[in-house]
Amino acid sequence: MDLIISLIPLLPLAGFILIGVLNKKLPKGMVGIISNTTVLSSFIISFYLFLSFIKGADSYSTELFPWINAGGLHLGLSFMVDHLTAVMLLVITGVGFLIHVYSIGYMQHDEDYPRFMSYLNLFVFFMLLLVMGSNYVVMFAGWEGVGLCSYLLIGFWFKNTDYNNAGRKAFVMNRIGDFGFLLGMFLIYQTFSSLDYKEVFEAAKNYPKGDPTITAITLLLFVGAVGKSAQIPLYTWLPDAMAGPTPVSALIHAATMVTAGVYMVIRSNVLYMLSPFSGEVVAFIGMITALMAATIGLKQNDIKKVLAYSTVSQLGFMFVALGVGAYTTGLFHVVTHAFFKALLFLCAGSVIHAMGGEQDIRRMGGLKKYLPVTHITFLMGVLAISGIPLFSGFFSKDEILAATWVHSPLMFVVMAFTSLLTAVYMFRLYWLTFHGDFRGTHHQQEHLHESPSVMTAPLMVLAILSVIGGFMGMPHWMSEKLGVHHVFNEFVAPVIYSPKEFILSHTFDFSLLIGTIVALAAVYYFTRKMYVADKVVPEEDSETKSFQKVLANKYYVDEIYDAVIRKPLDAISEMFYKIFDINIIDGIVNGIPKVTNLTASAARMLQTGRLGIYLVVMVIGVIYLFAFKLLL
Amino acid sequence: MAAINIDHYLLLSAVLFCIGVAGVLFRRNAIVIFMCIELMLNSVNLLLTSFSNQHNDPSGQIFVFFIMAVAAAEVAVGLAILVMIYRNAKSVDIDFFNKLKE
Amino acid sequence: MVFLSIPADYIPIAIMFVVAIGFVVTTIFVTHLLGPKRKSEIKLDTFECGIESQSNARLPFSIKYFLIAILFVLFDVEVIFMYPWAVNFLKLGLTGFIEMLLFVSLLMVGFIYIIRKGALKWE
Amino acid sequence: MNTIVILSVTGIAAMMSDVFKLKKALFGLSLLGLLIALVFSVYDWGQYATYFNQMVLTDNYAVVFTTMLIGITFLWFLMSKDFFSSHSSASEHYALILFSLTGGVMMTNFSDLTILFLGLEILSIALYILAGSDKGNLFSNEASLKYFMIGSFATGFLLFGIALIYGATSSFNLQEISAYVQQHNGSLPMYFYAGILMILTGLTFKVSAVPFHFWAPDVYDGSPTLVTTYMLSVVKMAAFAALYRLFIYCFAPVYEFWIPVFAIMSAVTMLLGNITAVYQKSLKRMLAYSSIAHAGYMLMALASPGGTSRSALMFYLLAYAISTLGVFNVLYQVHKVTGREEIKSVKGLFRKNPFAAIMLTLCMLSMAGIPPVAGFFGKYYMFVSTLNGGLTWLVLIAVLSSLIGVYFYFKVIIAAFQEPELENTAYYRQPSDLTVLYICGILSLLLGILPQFVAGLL
Repeated sequence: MDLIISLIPLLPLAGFILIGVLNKKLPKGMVGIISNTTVLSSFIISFYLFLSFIKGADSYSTELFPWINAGGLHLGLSFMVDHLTAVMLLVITGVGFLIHVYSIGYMQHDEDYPRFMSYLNLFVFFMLLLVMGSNYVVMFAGWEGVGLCSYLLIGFWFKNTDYNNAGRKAFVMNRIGDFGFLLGMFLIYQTFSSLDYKEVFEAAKNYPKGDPTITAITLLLFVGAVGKSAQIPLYTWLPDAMAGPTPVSALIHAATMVTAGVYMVIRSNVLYMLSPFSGEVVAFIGMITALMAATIGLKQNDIKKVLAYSTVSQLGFMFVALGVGAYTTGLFHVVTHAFFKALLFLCAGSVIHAMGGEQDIRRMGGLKKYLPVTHITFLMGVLAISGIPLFSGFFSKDEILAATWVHSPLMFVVMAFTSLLTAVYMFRLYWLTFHGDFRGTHHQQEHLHESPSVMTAPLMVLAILSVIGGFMGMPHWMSEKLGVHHVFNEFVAPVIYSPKEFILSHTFDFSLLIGTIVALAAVYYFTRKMYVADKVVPEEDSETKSFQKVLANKYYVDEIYDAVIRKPLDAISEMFYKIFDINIIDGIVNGIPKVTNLTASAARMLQTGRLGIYLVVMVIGVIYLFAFKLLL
Repeated sequence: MAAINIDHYLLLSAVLFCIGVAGVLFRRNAIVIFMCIELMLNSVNLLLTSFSNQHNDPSGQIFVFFIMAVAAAEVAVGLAILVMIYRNAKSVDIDFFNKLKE
Repeated sequence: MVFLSIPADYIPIAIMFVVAIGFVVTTIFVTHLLGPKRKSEIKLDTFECGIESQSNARLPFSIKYFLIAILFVLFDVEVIFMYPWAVNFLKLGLTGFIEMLLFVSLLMVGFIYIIRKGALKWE
Repeated sequence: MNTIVILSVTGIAAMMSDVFKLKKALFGLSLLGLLIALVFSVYDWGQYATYFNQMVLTDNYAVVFTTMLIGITFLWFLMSKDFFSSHSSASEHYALILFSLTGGVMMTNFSDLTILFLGLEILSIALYILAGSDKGNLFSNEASLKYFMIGSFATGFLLFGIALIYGATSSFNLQEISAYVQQHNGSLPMYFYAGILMILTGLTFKVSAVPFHFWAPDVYDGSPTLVTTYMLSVVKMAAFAALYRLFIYCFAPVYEFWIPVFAIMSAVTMLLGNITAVYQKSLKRMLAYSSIAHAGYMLMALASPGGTSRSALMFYLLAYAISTLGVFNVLYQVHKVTGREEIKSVKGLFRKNPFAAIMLTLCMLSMAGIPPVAGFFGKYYMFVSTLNGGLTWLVLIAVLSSLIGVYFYFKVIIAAFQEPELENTAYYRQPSDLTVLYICGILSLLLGILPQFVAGLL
């Protein structure tokens, strides 16, 4: 049994090698079969493990071989599966598999189809390595691996230089994060003289709460998480990462890469528990990110960009949960988010597919009748992410809000507002894309078609999951009524060190529920009114006047809505996007190489190519050497 | 007259060595530089012989033989390189050669 | 070990210097004294003969000289390794002899290489 | 010792093969000689023997490094078959390479300063010639002149240092010296320490550590590509083996004296090397600078001697040499076809030969030190042993500078995956031209997956 778990990552790896080596010699069908079966079989194994956990298994671990043996540090390339890992495995392999299936349809006609599938497999492999490692070094290997893969996949269409740059940007940003992670690792090693989870956490439990070393470690690790999970200030690579093919975006955003940071924090929850300060930092960064990304999402007109910013925002939610200590809740949101975000991206993909590569929602509209399946499934996704009661998103978000309320009401207000914004921009996206009348070219209109079943099937599966997925973690009042417990929390509880309880008065829960329903209803009504009834189309970047046209036939309420909510939000959104996002962050990122270049040109001044100078400098060096020793 | 002990030899060879170094630094003609390097080596030879005399231990002088042999080999190679360069560049001024830089 | 220096140690050197200088000086003087003095027109004329010099005395000489010089240096220097061997010839005995033979044969190989490469051919 | 003899005999045979009109046999003969030498050196494993009245010492340290040197040279030969056979004086070049290898082996086996000196000179003098082996090319001439001048200059320092050490301890033998130092520690004359510094100068020049690195970029850039490859892989390895052996076996008792020197040197070296490499357009020159940076990382082993630094150094050198061979194999083929050596001239490699591109990526990742490739563990071991040495600040600098490194190593990877600029680029005439690249890529990966098997040796 313990050995079987090593199959989970190795199968996709085998798939990668097979496809990667044979590359174009394989028939396309074969490629699809190999890549899919490998992931599917690791999903089956993971599911089997999952069942055994439900039956009450504790944890499996296996060591393939001793890996590192240096300075009293003994680490093996060893895997470990506990409850936390089991959940992640299901998400990665499950959603990953669906995305693989989808990719068959989506990438079929790309000349580099085999390369793409092999990369996908590799990506899955590294992600599995990341979550299955039983020590930080293995995790780091996977960590770097997904970074590399994302770079390869974002820059997949390497003919386009912008894509390459986007890929490089992603990589550089991740490296900045990895730097923190690496330092954190070294600090852990120096403190606990081990990097193995078990040993580290056991040793950590003897430390006092708020121990400065632990705080330093957790903060450094969090820097890594910020890079990988696209939080402020290292998040801009994620929207740029839209350059890659849509399935990749789905994979990066839903199943694999960005959840790595969240996973890492949950994995190290023992350490974070010990350092309340780091917790505060995590929560704060998460909150700011969630709010800012949501506001930016309001103004994006690229279907994928909107989803990208919503991902950033949702990740912010997760980190808020982790920050306030609701680790299981955070993980819960990871799972539900994986469902509906994958769904949304794949739907977007099928829309783009139908529109012949068009991504601007201002050119879409009224796709409802052309893409019935996509429409329905997309709607499910929207409902789920906006937290409509009884849809999966509702449960996880509800929990997060509850947790924040317990932690600090102020934070609760911000997060509640943010989740409202989520609903706003998601509905805006939905209406603009699927309702109203078609705004694209005739040429596009003629070619509109529903995607093949190989693409729609995964959509349906994901749609169902996004609808019912939430019931594994029902809020207290509901579970009491039905006599079912919070299955999810109970399942994950073993890996959490002294889990906190976030039980609220039922009245609060209900009021929250009612509030949600009312607010969402309002959002639904206004957005619908605006984008469908009044056919408001976001103004072209060039023309500014059209905004007044919008105001022309408005009800009184609409004007209030405009004045009070929409205009300020637009302003903020604009500001964040224009100033913060573009100038500052990108400035910093592009600045780093510039600085290095300058230093380099300074350094090479010495390299005059004149032998005489070299000899002189050499002797000066010797003199300095002697002087240095004499002075000491 | 004062006793001449090992320190004098040490000083002498050190001075010789420094003269060699100075020559290497301040001359531009490759052949002259080369001679200065030989001077450095010879100062080392002097030092070794005096030390071996001090220690009553012949190995120092044997080492000198090795240095001489190696120096001869270096001379051969060095002159060969210089001839090759003179053929191509018609110059043995070391500052003439600064094509490789940055 | 300290090198004591008593003036007496330097007496031989001093004497040598004296002798050398004395010899030079005396020879110069003596020639002047002994030589007969006859003065005549022809003798006092500036003496001219030979052909006008053609060009700069620094002719680029053949690379062959240079090559041979280098080779000479190499083989010449190798001989120094024979001194310590010669000094303890008896003490080193047969093994020493064989080792030296090995050494020389290696030099020999180098020599054969040179000849076969035609480094010593003059044309 | 057998290894040394066999190698030199092979060298002489290679040299004579031309005059006896056996040029055909040259290549096979050299490979055969290398293989035999390899066998003998491995055969010495686990023994502790001294030869030439305690002048040569064969222990596991020596065996491991000797084997690595010969193995790398073997790969190098495979990679540079056509280069020398096309050349008029092929046999001389083979002979010189073999001689310099002999010198390198002596530098790993020495237990007497005489042998160190002789090995260093045998290694260097052969290389002075090889650097200029492209006679007509002014760059090659310049490289050889610079290398020769600075090399012999540094030799002067080394010798003066040796003389001073001899004067202080009245011996050239490592064991005797260290014993003497142990005894009279504290009462040693001033010029003993001066001697250490002089020797340090002479040897750190060879490993191109700042501030004695200036020759390196020019020489590496100017020399024929394959000679550069040899210098970067084999020569660096030998030099470091000698440096480490000398200071750990001989000057260990006074380590407080020289550790700070190495620590500072290593920090400056890695920073300067990496930063300057960013600027370079030419792939060859970029690699030259990166080699300086790597020398900085390797110097960490001397900054934190003892413990696991030995195996760390060994592993790092191996990983570095392998990836270097791989990258230079590509560079050499590209140069042969396009005549250019810029980073952008590897563009389209993926189009032409995806497998090669992936292997190149592996080698580059190994250089950049990204898991799961060998280079990562080289750095990792190095960092851990340095941490145990208590030099946290040095590790911090190292991690930072390796971040800079990633930036320019990825320039190459990106180029390899981009579209070719010139359409006629055929980056390899026959597939066998990139064999070494494949071997190196796979080796780096294997070392990355199973580092323990190699790192456990020392």
